[in-house]
Amino acid sequence: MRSIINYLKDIISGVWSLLKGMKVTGSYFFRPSTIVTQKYPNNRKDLVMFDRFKGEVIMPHNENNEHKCNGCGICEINCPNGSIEIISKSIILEDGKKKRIIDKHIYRLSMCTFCALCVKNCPSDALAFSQEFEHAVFNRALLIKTLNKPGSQLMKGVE
Amino acid sequence: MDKTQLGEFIKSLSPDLEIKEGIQYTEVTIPPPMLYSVAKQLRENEKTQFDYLFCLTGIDYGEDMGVIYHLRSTIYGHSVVLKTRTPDRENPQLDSVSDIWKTADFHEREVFDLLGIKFTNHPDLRRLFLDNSWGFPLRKDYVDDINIVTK
Amino acid sequence: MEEKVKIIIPEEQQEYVINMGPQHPSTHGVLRLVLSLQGEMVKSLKPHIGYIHRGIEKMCESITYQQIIHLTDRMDYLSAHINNEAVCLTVEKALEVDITDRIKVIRTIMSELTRIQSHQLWWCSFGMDLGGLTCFFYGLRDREKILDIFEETCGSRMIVSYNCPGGLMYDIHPNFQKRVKEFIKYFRKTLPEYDQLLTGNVIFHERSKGIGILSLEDAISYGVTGPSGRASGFSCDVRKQEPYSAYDRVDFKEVLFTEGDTYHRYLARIEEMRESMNIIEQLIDNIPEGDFAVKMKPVIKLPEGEYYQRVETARGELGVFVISDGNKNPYRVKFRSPNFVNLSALNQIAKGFKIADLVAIGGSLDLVIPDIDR
Amino acid sequence: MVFDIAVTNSTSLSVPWWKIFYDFSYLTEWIDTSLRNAMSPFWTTITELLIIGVVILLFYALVGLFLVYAERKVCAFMQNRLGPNRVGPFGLFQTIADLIKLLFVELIPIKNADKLLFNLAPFIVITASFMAIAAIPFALGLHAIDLNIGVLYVIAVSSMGVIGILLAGWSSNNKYSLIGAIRSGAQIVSYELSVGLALITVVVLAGSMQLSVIVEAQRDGWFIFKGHIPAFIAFILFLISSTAETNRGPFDLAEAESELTAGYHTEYSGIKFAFFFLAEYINMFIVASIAATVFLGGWMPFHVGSWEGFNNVMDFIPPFIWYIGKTAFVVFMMMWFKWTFPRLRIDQLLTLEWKYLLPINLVNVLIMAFIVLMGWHF
Repeated sequence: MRSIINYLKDIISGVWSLLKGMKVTGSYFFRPSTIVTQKYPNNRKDLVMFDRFKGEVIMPHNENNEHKCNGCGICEINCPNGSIEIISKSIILEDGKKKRIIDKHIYRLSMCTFCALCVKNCPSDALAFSQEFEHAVFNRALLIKTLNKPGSQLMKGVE
Repeated sequence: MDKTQLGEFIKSLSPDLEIKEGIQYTEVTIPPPMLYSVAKQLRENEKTQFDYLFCLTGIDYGEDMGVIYHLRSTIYGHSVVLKTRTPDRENPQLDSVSDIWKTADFHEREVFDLLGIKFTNHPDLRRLFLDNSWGFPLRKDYVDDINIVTK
Repeated sequence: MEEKVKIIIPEEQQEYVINMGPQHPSTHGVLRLVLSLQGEMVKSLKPHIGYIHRGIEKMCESITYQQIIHLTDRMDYLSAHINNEAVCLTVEKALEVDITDRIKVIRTIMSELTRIQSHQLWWCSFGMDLGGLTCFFYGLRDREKILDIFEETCGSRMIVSYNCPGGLMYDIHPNFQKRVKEFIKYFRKTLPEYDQLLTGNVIFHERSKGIGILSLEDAISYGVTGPSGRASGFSCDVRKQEPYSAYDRVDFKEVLFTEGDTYHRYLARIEEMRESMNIIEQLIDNIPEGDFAVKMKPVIKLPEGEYYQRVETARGELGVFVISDGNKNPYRVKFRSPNFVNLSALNQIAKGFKIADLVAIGGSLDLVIPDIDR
Repeated sequence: MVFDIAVTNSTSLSVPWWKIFYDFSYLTEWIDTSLRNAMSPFWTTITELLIIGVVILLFYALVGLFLVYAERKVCAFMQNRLGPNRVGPFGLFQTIADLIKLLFVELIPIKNADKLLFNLAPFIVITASFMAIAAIPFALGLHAIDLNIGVLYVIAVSSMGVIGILLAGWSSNNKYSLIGAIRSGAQIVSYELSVGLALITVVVLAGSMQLSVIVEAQRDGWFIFKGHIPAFIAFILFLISSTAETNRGPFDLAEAESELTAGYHTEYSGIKFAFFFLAEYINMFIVASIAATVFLGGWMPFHVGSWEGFNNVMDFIPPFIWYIGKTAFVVFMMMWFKWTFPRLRIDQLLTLEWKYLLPINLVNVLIMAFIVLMGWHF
């Protein structure tokens, strides 16, 4: 007799536990307000990333097309993957002195691991992260970027 | 037992062992032929009972090949480091401790795979990560012109 | 004339060998298990690993200590922060740097958040392994809230790279405390749902109780740590044994069971999420003022010697063993990764159970393959 | 609407057009007489068979597409997701897009597969489900074939699908598929018993196996209410065992994607895979309609004893809608099961059948027989 009672008890407690699970899923089914997914490409306009989001490394330029990078190469040394390469050139200043300035700051997005060592260690705060996250391109060569804009100059007062 | 007591105790097991008190652990240097017997003693002795091998590292010292065992006793909570090194680079051989600590099975396979140290009496000594055609990448004289890029 | 020879293999030697993986939904990555079956019963299994072996230990020998951080992120990507913390603690211990209390507390909070999100993802995938697909989405939904906290403070969601030798990369975001408190409040409400959906479910009990028993002796001998080891009664919580960061100033209990089956490995993780929330609640309101990073030299050179640091990741004990010869690059770095060791016990645990049980056991060990391969 | 014009222009249809929604026999008889007027009896039969075939085929495809869509939406809502929302309004045409994709997908030939059986298997599966649909009474007068052993026929035909699954698993020359197929065989052989016994409980109550008679007997009350507790238990048992019989979660061991990747249909691609996929959903529809017909009164409206007004309002809803509503309810229950529970293990599945469902079923049949003998039902 006891075994029959246990048998029935098993069934009832089992069914009860199943019903509890069904309550959870069922309650979400009837509450569409709890949906968390978004219609991503449609909500592109009002999608705001956090301001610290590490999208890609950029070099901010001001309105006079001036940047802060003096080509010291610390970012290149710090980069663990060799995704940064600095090509510098010598110019002759007005007073006849030679000076090495940056020609191209090459950044390979395809190799970047977003460790932020370059941005953090830059002595003149020339680098920053942008909030851009849609990096897909059709040609791999497009992922090699030159960060300083053409014709840009070193900002005054930055050495 | 604290570090000093442990060192003294292990010294009493065999006078050949070289005991050094490190920053964190007592470090015992063992000549390769004694490795297995000392390990077994440390595992089975009532006073030490090192039942948990928490790390097994293979090292290329340049001339020697070495293995470092980190042991811990879950009963007493003390730890010890065993070090052994063999000067034979071509065919380094050490005794396997995989029948004392089962976890050594995988660790020794890893060391064999990456450093080429053979463990005698290991039940299943095959390469773990790499193909048979690879060299032993963690050795300091390993060269790979294609996959290792240095600036 | 060709002679036909009939070879009769005795029944106990007949084996049905199947390859589980490297592409299989429930190996959670590129793990390959070669199973010998008898009927549906697993007679023996051999793990084949190395499909994503990247040679992190070799790479570490040619980069500086700051740069190691971005590699440890990618070992156990679900406890990225804890891995980084281990490397930083090793370096700080070697250099005998005193880090501020603020760093310690923030690191602890972040570690516990990492642990919760890792266990949440484990819960999703464990539910999915057992066929309850809805678990997957509930777990991910809640994990998203932690990832948002990470994204706001660290700039990335999973591979946080938030630690650096000597402290943290940036200070916490002003919203950090508020968001963490909101999350704790939310998750205290949703965790019972997990219980209703899976923990109390009779089918789940049938699938997990008494399945894949790992005895205490085996757990210690194999070195199975983390929640998997603690379910077998192996007291291996590094946070208790060798408290690092701010674990010595918080009050929490080590979740220990003695049964060592799949169900108790599951319970250990669920309970650990609760303990992690307790730890965070104790710390979140009193983050001390101070610097978020100690000034370090631009080129870190560790004094010659050997340094070992153990930390408790979401899956077990991670050991970082650094041998330095005084240069800016380490001479040898060894990562004693918990998953590598836990995997070695899989054959012992799964022997004699069915394929469906193997899936459950593998799920309950919570393997992360990049951590195994390194 | 073409349909409207045809009806209103006809002189032989004696009732207003909206009446056919309440009794489809007006329409079918009108089609029959107009055909008979136009051609010989032989060709009339042929044409009628063709019409029925095309209608069922269309219905089949539509139900399949809709159920796939419904399943995806239901599970999405249970999982806090939006579900398909790109193709068409609310993603309504998503399954059609998927179908078109599946039609154009390459059929990957399998080396060392048993070619004949490999190609035959999906057709067996789909034919089995196709045959079962013929015997289901959709509405008053909308019933392709009214066999006097309707219940038996449906059970027999719908369990033929397992042959296809076994063939698929065997001929694929894939170890996972074979395990899946063998699991499926064991599962369906066992659960067939429970399905049969659960239906027999109602057959005892109704006194007939003819589906139209069973529906007619529920005019004054559905069997689930009429038959006291035994009928309710039988309904629950039928729900469980039919879920198992259609290989749906939590009993989807034959495909068990986390263990066997996809089980018996691992090696199938393109339209052959679509056949398996479609058959699964149609099988779900069939068992749901059997459950609706046998336990929930088929197309009969919901009546409460002496509430005249209420009953009139219920009568106003066409029988077809009633039928669809009840079927949808059962289908929803099955989806709810699938998306809530973890999967069972194969031995537990068989334990559940032989140790729990079957004994309960047997006792249940006895109790039901006793109740019918004593005349205690309503």
